[in-house]
Amino acid sequence: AQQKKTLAFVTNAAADFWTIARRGTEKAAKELPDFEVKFLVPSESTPADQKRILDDLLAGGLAGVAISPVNPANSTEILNKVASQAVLFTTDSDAPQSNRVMYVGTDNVAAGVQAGELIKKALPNGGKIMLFVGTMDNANARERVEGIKKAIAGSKVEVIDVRTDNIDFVRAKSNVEDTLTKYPDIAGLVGLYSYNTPQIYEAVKAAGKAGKVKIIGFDEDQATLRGISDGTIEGTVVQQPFEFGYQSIRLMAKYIAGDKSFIPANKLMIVPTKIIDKSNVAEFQTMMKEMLRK
Amino acid sequence: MGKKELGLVLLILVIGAVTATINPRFISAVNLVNMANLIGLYGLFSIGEGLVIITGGIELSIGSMFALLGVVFLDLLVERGIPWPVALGAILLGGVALGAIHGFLITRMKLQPFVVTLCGLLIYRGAARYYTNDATMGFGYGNEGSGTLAWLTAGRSFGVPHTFIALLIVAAIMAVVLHKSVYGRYLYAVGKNEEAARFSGINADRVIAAAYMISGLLAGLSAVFIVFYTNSVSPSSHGNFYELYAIAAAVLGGCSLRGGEGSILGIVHGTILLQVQQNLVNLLGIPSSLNFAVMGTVILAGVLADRELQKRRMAAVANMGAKAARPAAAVAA
Amino acid sequence: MGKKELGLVLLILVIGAVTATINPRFISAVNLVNMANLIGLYGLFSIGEGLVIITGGIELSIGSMFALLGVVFLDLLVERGIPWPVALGAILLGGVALGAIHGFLITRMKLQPFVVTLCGLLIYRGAARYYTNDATMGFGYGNEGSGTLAWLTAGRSFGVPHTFIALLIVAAIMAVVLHKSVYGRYLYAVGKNEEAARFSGINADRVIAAAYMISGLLAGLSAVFIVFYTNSVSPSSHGNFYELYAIAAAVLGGCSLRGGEGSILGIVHGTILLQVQQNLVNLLGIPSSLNFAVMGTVILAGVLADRELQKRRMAAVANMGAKAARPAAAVAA
Amino acid sequence: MSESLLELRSITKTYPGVTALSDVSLSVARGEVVGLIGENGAGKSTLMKVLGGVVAPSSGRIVIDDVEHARLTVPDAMRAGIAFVHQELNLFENLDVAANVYIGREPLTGGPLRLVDTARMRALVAPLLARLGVDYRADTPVAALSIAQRQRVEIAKALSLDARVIIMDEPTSSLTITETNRLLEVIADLRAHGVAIIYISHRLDEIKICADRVVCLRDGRMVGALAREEIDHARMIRMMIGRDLKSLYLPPQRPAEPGGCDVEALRTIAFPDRQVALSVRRGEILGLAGLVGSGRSTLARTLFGIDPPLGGSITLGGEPIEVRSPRDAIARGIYLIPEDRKRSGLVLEMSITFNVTLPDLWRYARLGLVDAGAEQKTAEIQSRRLAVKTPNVQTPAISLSGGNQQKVVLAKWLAMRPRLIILDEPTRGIDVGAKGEIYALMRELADQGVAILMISSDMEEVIGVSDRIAVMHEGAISGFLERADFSEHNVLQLAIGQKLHAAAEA
Ligand SMILES: Nc1ncnc2c1ncn2[C@@H]1O[C@H](COP(=O)(O)OP(=O)(O)OP(=O)(O)O)[C@@H](O)[C@H]1O
Ligand SMILES: Nc1ncnc2c1ncn2[C@@H]1O[C@H](COP(=O)(O)OP(=O)(O)OP(=O)(O)O)[C@@H](O)[C@H]1O
Ligand SMILES: [Mg+2]
Ligand SMILES: [Mg+2]
Repeated sequence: AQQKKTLAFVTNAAADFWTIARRGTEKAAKELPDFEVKFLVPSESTPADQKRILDDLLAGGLAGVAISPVNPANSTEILNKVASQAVLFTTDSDAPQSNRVMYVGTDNVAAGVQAGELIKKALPNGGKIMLFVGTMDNANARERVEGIKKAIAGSKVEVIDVRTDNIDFVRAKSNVEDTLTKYPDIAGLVGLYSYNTPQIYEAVKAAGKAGKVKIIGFDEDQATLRGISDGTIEGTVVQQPFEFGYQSIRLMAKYIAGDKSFIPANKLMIVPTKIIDKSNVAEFQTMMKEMLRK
Repeated sequence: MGKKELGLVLLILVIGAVTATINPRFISAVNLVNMANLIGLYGLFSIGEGLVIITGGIELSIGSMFALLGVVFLDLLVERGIPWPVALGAILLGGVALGAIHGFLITRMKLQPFVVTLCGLLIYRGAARYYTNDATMGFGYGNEGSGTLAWLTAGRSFGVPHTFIALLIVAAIMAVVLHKSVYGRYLYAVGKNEEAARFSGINADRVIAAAYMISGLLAGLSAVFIVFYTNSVSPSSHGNFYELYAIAAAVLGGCSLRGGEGSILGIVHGTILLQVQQNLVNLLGIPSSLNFAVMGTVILAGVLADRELQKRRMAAVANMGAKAARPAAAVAA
Repeated sequence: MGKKELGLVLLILVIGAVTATINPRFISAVNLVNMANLIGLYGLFSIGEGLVIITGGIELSIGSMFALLGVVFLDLLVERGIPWPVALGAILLGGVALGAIHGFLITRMKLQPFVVTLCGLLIYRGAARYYTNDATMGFGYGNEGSGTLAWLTAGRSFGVPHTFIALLIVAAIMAVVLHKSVYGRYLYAVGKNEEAARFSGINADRVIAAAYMISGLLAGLSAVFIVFYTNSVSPSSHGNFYELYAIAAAVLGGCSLRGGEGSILGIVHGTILLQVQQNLVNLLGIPSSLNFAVMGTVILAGVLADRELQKRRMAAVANMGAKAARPAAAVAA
Repeated sequence: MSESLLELRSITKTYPGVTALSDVSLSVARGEVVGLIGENGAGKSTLMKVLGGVVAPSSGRIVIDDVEHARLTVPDAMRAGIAFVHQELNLFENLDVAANVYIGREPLTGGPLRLVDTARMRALVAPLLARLGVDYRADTPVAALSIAQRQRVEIAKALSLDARVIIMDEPTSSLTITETNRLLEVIADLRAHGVAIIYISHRLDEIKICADRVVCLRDGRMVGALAREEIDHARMIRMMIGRDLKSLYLPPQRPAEPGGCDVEALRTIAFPDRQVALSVRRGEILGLAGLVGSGRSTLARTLFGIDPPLGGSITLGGEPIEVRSPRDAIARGIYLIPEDRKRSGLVLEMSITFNVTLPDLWRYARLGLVDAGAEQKTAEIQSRRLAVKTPNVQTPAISLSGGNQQKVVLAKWLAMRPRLIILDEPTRGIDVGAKGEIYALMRELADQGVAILMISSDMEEVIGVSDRIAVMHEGAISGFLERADFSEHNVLQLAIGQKLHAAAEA
């Protein structure tokens, strides 16, 4: 077993999103019998914890790693250290300044723009909206906000503020409750992290405002999909984490084997985000169940 | 109601009045109901924490218990389709069992409560994360089976959230236990002077272990309430820092970490104060990033004010004493 | 080296040997250097925490201090382009100032250390988040100005990481302070029996406040080292729970939360044990979701083993005492 | 008499609800031993705390070397050459003897580093320990010492100060006669060197031996003074309690009967390979004497189920019993009044009522809920019966004086039905008046058929109160004495492990 080369996939936090990515790495692992594939989740979503994992991986002998850096802009040094000893991919969030071979993942600004379009469609006459997120210090949250603001620029939709909850679900829900209290005329609520949308959904239903307040979300939490089916939620922008996992591992193996032809000029392999709304939600649900089954 | 609780009530009323003046929606029915709901949620486990603090101990693993018991509960109910009364019973028992382990390690193995429950904090969270492979668990599509329980925990009667009603019931029971029963007296005695309690024939070990078990039971109960509030549990973050909220509520409510002091009414009021503070951050439009800072400031101000009050009271008593010693002096002064 | 430290060293060696057998890379130079680096990083602030624990107090705000001091440091250095010696000085001074505030509230306002530093935990983190508007701060491309400092903190000499060298220096100084100096003597005295210390003419307030200030100083120093380790600071998560690691290291190293006990050597060894454990989780391929659980178990096992050792030792002393009392009895027994 | 060294002028001290001192003046001259006496709670310790800088007076002046002070701090007092042996021990268990003696005044080395010169410190302490004749060394950890041994560390501390005035607040309360005599010699020696001593004790013999002058406090006021030639027992007692005291010994109303508590071959953790055999009969007071550290307290703790027995048997009323915890002991009617009342006897912050009913709370409870009225009634009855000096039974125990606290500990058990009561140093720190009341109570209980085991280091008490004396030496009983054979000499002989008849032959 020591002879096998090690490929690793390092996430930025513990989340369901990554469970789907794990399925992708598992699929790739089956196709690559010569490699040992590791899937690593930091105990805490911090650069320090990721750095420790990377150091330990290098110490343990490593052929390639795909990582979602918690803090891309400032992780150049450690990423370059890794890149000097192994194949380095970034996934989910990119670190363009680093010597990574390529990026496999979402364009979060584009995803934000998609959400912004959904908002504009749901609120043709404009109105006030509030955004909800775990923390604002992750790049993906900032980029999504940026995309949304870009899309709604010029329309009558106005972002009041962003409420953070530190990934405390209770707080996430009470933030929504308090927003509904404070702004009775609120027109739309947007959940930026996967769990935010279900909490919005529950709070809006409990307040008896289902349908009156438009909800737009990100990611594919089951409750989000349910909300879309019953019409309470307008739609959600989903990424394809399965592809992150599958493609990263597969392409790293390919790269190690000497094939570099698949790398695009801009070194970005954008896995497109999709809008799920009432029209395609049933189909998507079936697909998700399928994927998460084993 | 002691002087301490009275002070807290006044503080809550003043803050409430100020907030209501700035934003009248603070006292709108819907906001009060929301607050009552959260007060119920947090109050339940804060009472358990308070009991442990009165023994002179501390319970740091409550948040992690929520994660572990939460995922086990969802697993039982949703994945395994076990009837809700059984699942509920299992979780309550689980909470008691964890409390019993803490009690055992503290009283029999003579380990410090801080260390034992710190290990609990780490182990239970790790176990929850391993159990679910770090995936968030939720009701998925199978929430229907637990409709009754969902109503019991997240529903309302006459507009009052059931969490709040549960808190009132639990607080009433625990108030009698703590302030009127033999067990409560023992708890205070052990908290103040464990050795003297032993020399009076009190089985201090059992008294202490029972406090951790009651705290575990209430943590189990809260775990279920919280699951129905959030509808899902993400094992790596669910309940993070909740033990600190509980400790803060208990301390604001007059429990001393040295043991032997505190009351149920105080703990409940401490919880209310903290929840009012959280609510007003949102209602006054204070940035969420400042929430922690405001909370810390409120706690600090609360304990400082309490200290001042206490000093004044002691001075007043001393004055009375001095007067009593000179009965000839004018009483009108 | 006391018996306690010896036991810890043995434990570390045994764990190390087992890990090295399973995965020989454990003792590869690169892995040892990585570990030394982390041991240095965590050891620095654990020593400060240990001092506070010896006074019978506790410092819960270390992690939040890292966030606040970290963002201020980056702001000074990167945004405002202040020369690094000034920025470093400002951060160290800031740490001391925060420690002094804690000391003041604890000794003068007679608040409990747990409460004061819990408020610190909340307030400093809130302040850091507000200060940066929740944005992550980093060196970006402007790291050049601080090249010397980067080398001093994150570099190596003769292959040894400077963090580790810093720990050795600080540990040596603090060992002299704690075990040889008058101040150290007073620290133990105050930690064991504050009232008696006062009766002996020791200015207990000053001794305690100084411990918090030293802890603040070391936290400031660590904050800078950590910034250069991570190259960035996310105010909402940076340093979360680090105080718990520090407390765990100190407790594993023989500090009693009741005060008056502990040694620098013990704290350093406690840190080493924790870091070895973290390292082996990754090296042995234990799922990272279990990391916390393993850590909790190691701490628990450590304190339990320590208790057993202590019991044996006490029994041995009693035996010796009994023998000494009856010199005629056979000594060979 | 030489000019006065220091003077307290019109000192008043009030606590919330209590006037501990009112208008007390006292002056002390060089080389003089002042005996300070008074009932429990008279204000002796408070007065001395004012002088030692521990307590600030509410009004009054302290004059040292003709300088007036409104209050002193501890360092002030130290600088003025005042050393204080506190009534309550103030030692650091985590430090060794030398470090405790020199705490706050460590000899330094290393210049600006301010390092402790441990070697010199130990060398300085060794002769002090030799002077006191103790059986431990300068580097012994204090944690390993018994209460009596610790008390002498405190005295060594005072000696090390080279003080001009040494305050000794009940320095001998846990010492036996040998150690006490040693201390009295040291005091004589200090006086010869011009050191003034203020000596507080409830053991009037000691006062009589050492004091040049006696002053007496009652209820916080100075009520009188005796010159050297006037000092005698009767006068002192009259000054303290305002009346005469009858003899200590009250003869039993009826003869003792068997069926008390019999202990066979009991081995305790203090002396694992020595055996204790002894029996306390119903209706008798058995005094248990012995040197410090002879294992008496451990025996008491073992009988009460605190320390585990290592072997042997205990029989109560003819029935063999096993005592695994204090609960077992209490259920069978074995009660212990412990040696250290503040640590083990009372929950200090709780009221008198709560303390009195704590061991038997279920009796005042219905359905697990406490009947506040019933318990208060019991507490009132008990506190009246024992004449506890307190405004009411809601008063927290911490605000009572030592003697009154001890009465509350007694009240705890007297409200129940005892069969064997073990009193470990029952009158430690208790004034003569209260002592008499406690002895009377013990006799009353004995006459009701209770077996009483009284551990005491106070020779006067052991000989004066007991019906029979057992003497312990290194964890075993070295002999029994009947009333006819009671004498200090005989008790001491047994206590140091010699046989009586051998002594008689010599
Ligand atoms: N901190 C305090 N708070 C309130 N009252 C106190 C305090 N300290 C002492 N007192 C009261 O002051 C009075 C004098 O107490 P003090 O300890 O000086 O008596 P004492 O003569 O030393 O008695 P004993 O012989 O029992 O030691 C007592 O009534 C006591 O209850
Ligand atoms: N748990 C224990 N293990 C070992 N030795 C002990 C233990 N408890 C007490 N000892 C020792 O046994 C000896 C007897 O102590 P004990 O307190 O019973 O004596 P004592 O006659 O009551 O003396 P004192 O007058 O000091 O109270 C002491 O030297 C003490 O240090
Ligand atoms: Mg006294
Ligand atoms: Mg004794």
